[in-house]
Amino acid sequence: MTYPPWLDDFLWTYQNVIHALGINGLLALSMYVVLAVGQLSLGQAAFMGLGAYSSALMTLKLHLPFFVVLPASCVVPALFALAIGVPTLRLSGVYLAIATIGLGEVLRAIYLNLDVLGGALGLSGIPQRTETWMIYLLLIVAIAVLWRVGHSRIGRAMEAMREDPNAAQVMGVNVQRYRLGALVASAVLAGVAGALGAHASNFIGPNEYGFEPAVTILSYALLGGIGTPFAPVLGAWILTLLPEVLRGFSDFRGVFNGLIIVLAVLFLPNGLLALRMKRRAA
Amino acid sequence: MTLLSTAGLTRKFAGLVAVDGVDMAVEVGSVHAVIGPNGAGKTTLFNLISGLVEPTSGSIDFNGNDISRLPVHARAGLGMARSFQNIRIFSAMTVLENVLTGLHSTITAGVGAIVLRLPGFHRAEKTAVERARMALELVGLSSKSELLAGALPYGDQRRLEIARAMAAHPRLLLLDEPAAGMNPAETSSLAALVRRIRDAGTTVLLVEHDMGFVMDISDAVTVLNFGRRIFHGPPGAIRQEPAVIEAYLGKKMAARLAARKDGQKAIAP
Amino acid sequence: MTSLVVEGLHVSYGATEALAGIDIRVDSGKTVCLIGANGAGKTTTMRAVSGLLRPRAGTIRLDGADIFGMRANRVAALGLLQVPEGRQIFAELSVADNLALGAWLVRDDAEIARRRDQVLARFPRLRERLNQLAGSMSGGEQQMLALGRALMGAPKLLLLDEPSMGLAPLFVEEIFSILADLRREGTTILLVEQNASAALEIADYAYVLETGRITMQGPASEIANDPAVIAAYLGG
Amino acid sequence: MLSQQLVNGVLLGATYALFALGFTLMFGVLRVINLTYGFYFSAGAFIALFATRQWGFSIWLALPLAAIGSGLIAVLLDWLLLTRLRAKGAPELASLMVTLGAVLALYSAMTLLFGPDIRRLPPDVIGADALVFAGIRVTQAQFLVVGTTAVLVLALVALMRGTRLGVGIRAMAERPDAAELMGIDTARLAALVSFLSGFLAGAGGVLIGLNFNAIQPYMGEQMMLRGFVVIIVGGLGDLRGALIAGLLLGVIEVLTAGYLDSGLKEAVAFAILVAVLWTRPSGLFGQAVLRRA
Amino acid sequence: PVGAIEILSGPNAAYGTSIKAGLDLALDTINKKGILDGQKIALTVEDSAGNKDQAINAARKLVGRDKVVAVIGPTLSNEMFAVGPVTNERRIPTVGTSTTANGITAIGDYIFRTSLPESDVIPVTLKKAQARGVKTIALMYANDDAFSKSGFDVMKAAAEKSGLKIVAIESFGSKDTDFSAQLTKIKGLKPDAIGISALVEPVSGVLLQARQLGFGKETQFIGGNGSNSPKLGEIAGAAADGLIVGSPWFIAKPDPISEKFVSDFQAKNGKSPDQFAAQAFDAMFIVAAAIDRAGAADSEKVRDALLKTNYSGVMGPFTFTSGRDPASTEGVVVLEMQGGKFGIAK
Ligand SMILES: Nc1ncnc2c1ncn2[C@@H]1O[C@H](COP(=O)(O)OP(=O)(O)OP(=O)(O)O)[C@@H](O)[C@H]1O
Ligand SMILES: Nc1ncnc2c1ncn2[C@@H]1O[C@H](COP(=O)(O)OP(=O)(O)OP(=O)(O)O)[C@@H](O)[C@H]1O
Ligand SMILES: [Mg+2]
Ligand SMILES: [Mg+2]
Repeated sequence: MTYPPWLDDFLWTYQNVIHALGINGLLALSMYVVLAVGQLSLGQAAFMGLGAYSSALMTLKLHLPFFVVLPASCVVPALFALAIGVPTLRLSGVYLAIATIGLGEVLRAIYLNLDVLGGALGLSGIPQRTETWMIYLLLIVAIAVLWRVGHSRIGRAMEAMREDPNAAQVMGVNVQRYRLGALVASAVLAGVAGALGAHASNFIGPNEYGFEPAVTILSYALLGGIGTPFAPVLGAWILTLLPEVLRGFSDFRGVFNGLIIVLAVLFLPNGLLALRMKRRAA
Repeated sequence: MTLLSTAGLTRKFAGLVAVDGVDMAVEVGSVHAVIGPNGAGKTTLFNLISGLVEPTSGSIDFNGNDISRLPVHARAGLGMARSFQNIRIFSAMTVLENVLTGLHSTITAGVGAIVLRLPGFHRAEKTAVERARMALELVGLSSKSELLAGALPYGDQRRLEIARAMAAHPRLLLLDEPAAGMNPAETSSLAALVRRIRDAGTTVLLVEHDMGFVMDISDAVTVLNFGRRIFHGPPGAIRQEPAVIEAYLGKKMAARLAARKDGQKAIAP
Repeated sequence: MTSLVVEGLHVSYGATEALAGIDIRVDSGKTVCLIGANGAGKTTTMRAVSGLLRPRAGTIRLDGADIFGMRANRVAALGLLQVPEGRQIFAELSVADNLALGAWLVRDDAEIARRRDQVLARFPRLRERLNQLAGSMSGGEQQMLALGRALMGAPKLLLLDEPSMGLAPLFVEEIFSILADLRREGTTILLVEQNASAALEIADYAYVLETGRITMQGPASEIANDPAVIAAYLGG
Repeated sequence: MLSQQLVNGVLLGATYALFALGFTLMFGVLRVINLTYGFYFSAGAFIALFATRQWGFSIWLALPLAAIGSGLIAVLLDWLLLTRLRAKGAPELASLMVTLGAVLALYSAMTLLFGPDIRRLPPDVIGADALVFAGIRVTQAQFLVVGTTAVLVLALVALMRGTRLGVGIRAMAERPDAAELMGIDTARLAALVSFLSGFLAGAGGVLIGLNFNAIQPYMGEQMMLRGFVVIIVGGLGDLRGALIAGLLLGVIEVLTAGYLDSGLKEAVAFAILVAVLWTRPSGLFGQAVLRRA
Repeated sequence: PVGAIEILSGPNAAYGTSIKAGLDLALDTINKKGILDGQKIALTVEDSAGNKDQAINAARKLVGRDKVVAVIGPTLSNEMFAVGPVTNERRIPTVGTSTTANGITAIGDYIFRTSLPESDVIPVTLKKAQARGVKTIALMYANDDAFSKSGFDVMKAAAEKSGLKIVAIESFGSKDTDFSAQLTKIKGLKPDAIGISALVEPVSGVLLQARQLGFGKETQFIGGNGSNSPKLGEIAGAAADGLIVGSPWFIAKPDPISEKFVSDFQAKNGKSPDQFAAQAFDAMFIVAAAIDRAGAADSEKVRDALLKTNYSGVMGPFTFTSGRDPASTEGVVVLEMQGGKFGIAK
């Protein structure tokens, strides 16, 4: 493809930002899926890490082509979600959040201690295989699927169990299964996002998937809102762009960034896009 | 024919026996009332039947299956629905959506059909919406179907609970104090509704303290006291039953029940 | 001795107007009853008076003092206590703690103990369950607790939102005899009840509320015999 | 060596517990995931740093000053950030988000003001020598941490369980509206809890800063992960739970590092804590929230 | 124009801030007389906040929008692994001043560094320790950052090579404040020396706690590159006394260029420079000189000029190897902490 030089330059300069917007959008959706069933997970970063590491290894060690690696990248996180999902289904709210953080930290320790995974040095030299269109195609598909699921009995069941799981069960909602399903779906989304991220930037390290990124991913969904799948994506975009837009403030960047978030939440506590879906088709 | 029966059903809470060896049989097509003093174990009995509380011992048979260990949602799948004494509607959802949630197990579209918007999906949703609207119509909430449920006044929230539970035409409908918070006029229209539900083929098991209401609509009455069954029989018989008068009705109420003309609120002292 | 005067009270929830300017007087020592269908605005009236809701316009005076827009805790400190609709007991606290909270504004320990004994004598079930978590009590038991909790504060003016709801017939009798006692002791009462005939029997005066407006008022005995009221609210 | 390691574990655990006390009070009682807590911790340490370095105060004066200062900061921030949300009846997680933004701004501002470097309290504010009992070494700062933690736990338990005030606080946490109806001034009570929690954080910041000789704007942030784990495993709002979970975490970390592999200390500690949650889904002392049908 | 990417905000801002101060000081001097016939260098310093994505964004902005001819930084080795391929792709010479991990310059032909890799420094330090009679050693390192981990790898290899007996290897997190378990364990093994590879904060913590746990003068503490900072003395005080560390530079270096640097730095910033500032100071000069020699602000020419660097600065004489690492290890001296300050170890 040929672009005029100014566009080419622009795209090159902002390539990483453009990638990050899409990838973080996917992460925000992965958080959304969990929040939508009334659970609070801080394991999204860990799922992303599993996707990133497993896909990077497939590329670096097995030399698999990317069209195999990308779909395969969600396998490990999904299996992991299943494995932890079954026992942690008993937990809810902050208790689940802590359990998932704990598991994330355990994974981090594994990355740090296993030599194949590069330890603290991480994995570098990952070839750039991610194309912008892949990210955005997946993002659009994910939004569309979640939108449609939201407008169905599943969406209603999810909202109902978010408010009152016991009452939802009495309505015939298999709460356990939905919770598990949501966790696995979120792991798939996060895993794919991790693989895309790993193949967009040459390098991954264990600290990219710890506690702080987990909180950041949560904040995408909280800032945007969880009424519709667009809301968390919007939240992700704003939180990704803010630090870049504020570069000009140099030393005061962090202060402004924080203040903007504070004001946004104070004025729109239900998220920037607080609209809720009408959960009724036609 | 019995639809639901319990045998030796018992539930203890830290030293307190809330339900104590209750044997009960609910006939298909009947309206069966459970009454008893506050704290007698009526709601706990409902919780046991719907699965929100596990029995300490005893068994529950529903339509020929032992359901005592079945998960809550599976019981709903078998055709059981209930309302709650302490209202538990989904207050952030609209009235219509609340009722649609009650229809959850009757909508069969799977994830594939939902995502691909296959015809089956549209059909299922359409029927569900129709049924939901019908249920709302019956309880008189049609005009409020798009309001957020949390904004409804108390009495309407109760009606919504009932609509949500009956929308799926369950085999068995459990109503926990459906008339609480309704005035006598509203109560009698509720009685008419319950009769209609029964006539449409749903068996109704209900708890209620409004004795006029109970006498009006029930085919059989079970009285609990301290978790134990102290009476079972036709409603007309309770006003003569000394144990029931002593524990629950009081002499005045018993006299009033004996003297009442039908349809009159019987509760005033 | 306490009186309540409400004039021109308007309350809206967003765009919907729940109360369209109502006037209510509760004279000192009297029991006044408010009846109306579901959604008429009875609870809204109660919440606006006790300070849980901020009305849009109107005046609310307690013993002549303006309490419009005052926060609920300050209204309570003036002796106006409310038994809220739906019980609103503190589910995660014990029965004993719930009762203690009812006497939050009372400083004198002996006085608290005396009132507690009174309440427990009225509701022996509560005495049996002092250490049980309130949320695990049955619906009727919670209703008793809600009323007991309000009595702990020795209100001068008591707002009751459907106090007999969910109570067994024997207890309904008990509740109404308590209200009669309170009236005799001089407590001013504003009562909302679906069990209107019983309420009208003990009340001095009554208002009928329909979709946010007072449509009828008069001495309770007159209202009780009004054919329209009988048809609509008493089940005749 | 085992005995020294056990003591090490208890000492480390005491710092976790000390950090967690105010946090569990705020989180468990006010039901707000308030991330500014870590900032109060840092703020306390910096106030003490200034009091001792610039004004030459003794630690016995600097400590209460820092605690009160942090308490006041907590009240101010609570008022600025959370009262509005509470009044609007905003969802619980909105408070998490608003405090997330706030800490970002606050830490950045603090770094701008004081610089990012690690500092320490003047070495002479407290004796540096370790006390030796039967070969086990404990420093005076460590004694201070353990002693303070013990005293605070006792005092707080007494306050929350035994007094009207404690009952009022718990009532407010559950149903602010009904609490107002009882005559409880919920705004004032919330401010009081904020103050207490900030007070505890500030004191913790000073003592832990003293103990580890490391005061730095982000020191609170770095305790947050452990703090979360401790209060949740202990059971939200449960002070005994926070103490026990803190000690447990400290001892497990130290024993793993001492006898297994120091690289695995977090992994083992977290795995065990997750296992605790599996067996007790509401934490060691937490009770499931009651909601009857 | 020249760009720099450093950590200026967030928990690791201490390093970036120090580097930026070094760069700014150098720039003052350079721009006083200018390069390429009196032109001034415009230095744009971007913040990475220690975050990979932000570091990449910063690099892309510097290269794509600001059209810089060279990039200095980023601060952490981890960041360089992400940023290096980006700048390398656009053939922009990138000079790390603090990235000591292995494999940095292997990222690509345009990646340089002026910091001596640990592998050049640590053997010198260990030799000194052996001369003092050290035979057994325990190693401690922060296992969660690339700098410390790769320093440890080098230390371990060097110790094995020089015949020291490694009695224990213990790790910790770079944000940890408690090291008592590891130290207690090591104490039981009674090694002659303890080698620590970590940033200065945890090293200070280790030393302070070691003293509390009763380690005395008989144990020789050996630091890696991270320990080489005046902050060690400020934080750990007397507890750090006796620690030795190899360094291409130290604050009391008896050399006129260095002394002037130290006093200028103190005058401008009100505090003493650390090695990060010193390395950055030199790197700025090296880059400026390369641009000057290249004769034009052209990144290809600048790269070639960089390779031919022959410069004498604060750190001493400096040239690049063909692998774009510093060539000379001559300047390495072993320092010892005494009374909170580094001096030449005797
Ligand atoms: N989870 C629990 N823990 C302890 N006690 C409980 C629990 N659930 C119910 N109880 C007790 O069991 C008894 C029966 O309660 P239940 O709610 O079944 O009564 P009920 O018959 O429905 O009364 P009401 O008419 O007042 O609603 C009550 O005394 C109640 O306090
Ligand atoms: N939170 C709310 N948001 C929006 N509308 C509300 C809200 N609460 C009440 N309303 C509306 O205000 C009107 C009056 O409600 P209110 O609860 O006062 O009725 P009520 O007379 O107490 O009824 P009930 O007898 O059922 O308790 C109703 O139309 C109701 O829908
Ligand atoms: Mg009940
Ligand atoms: Mg009402």
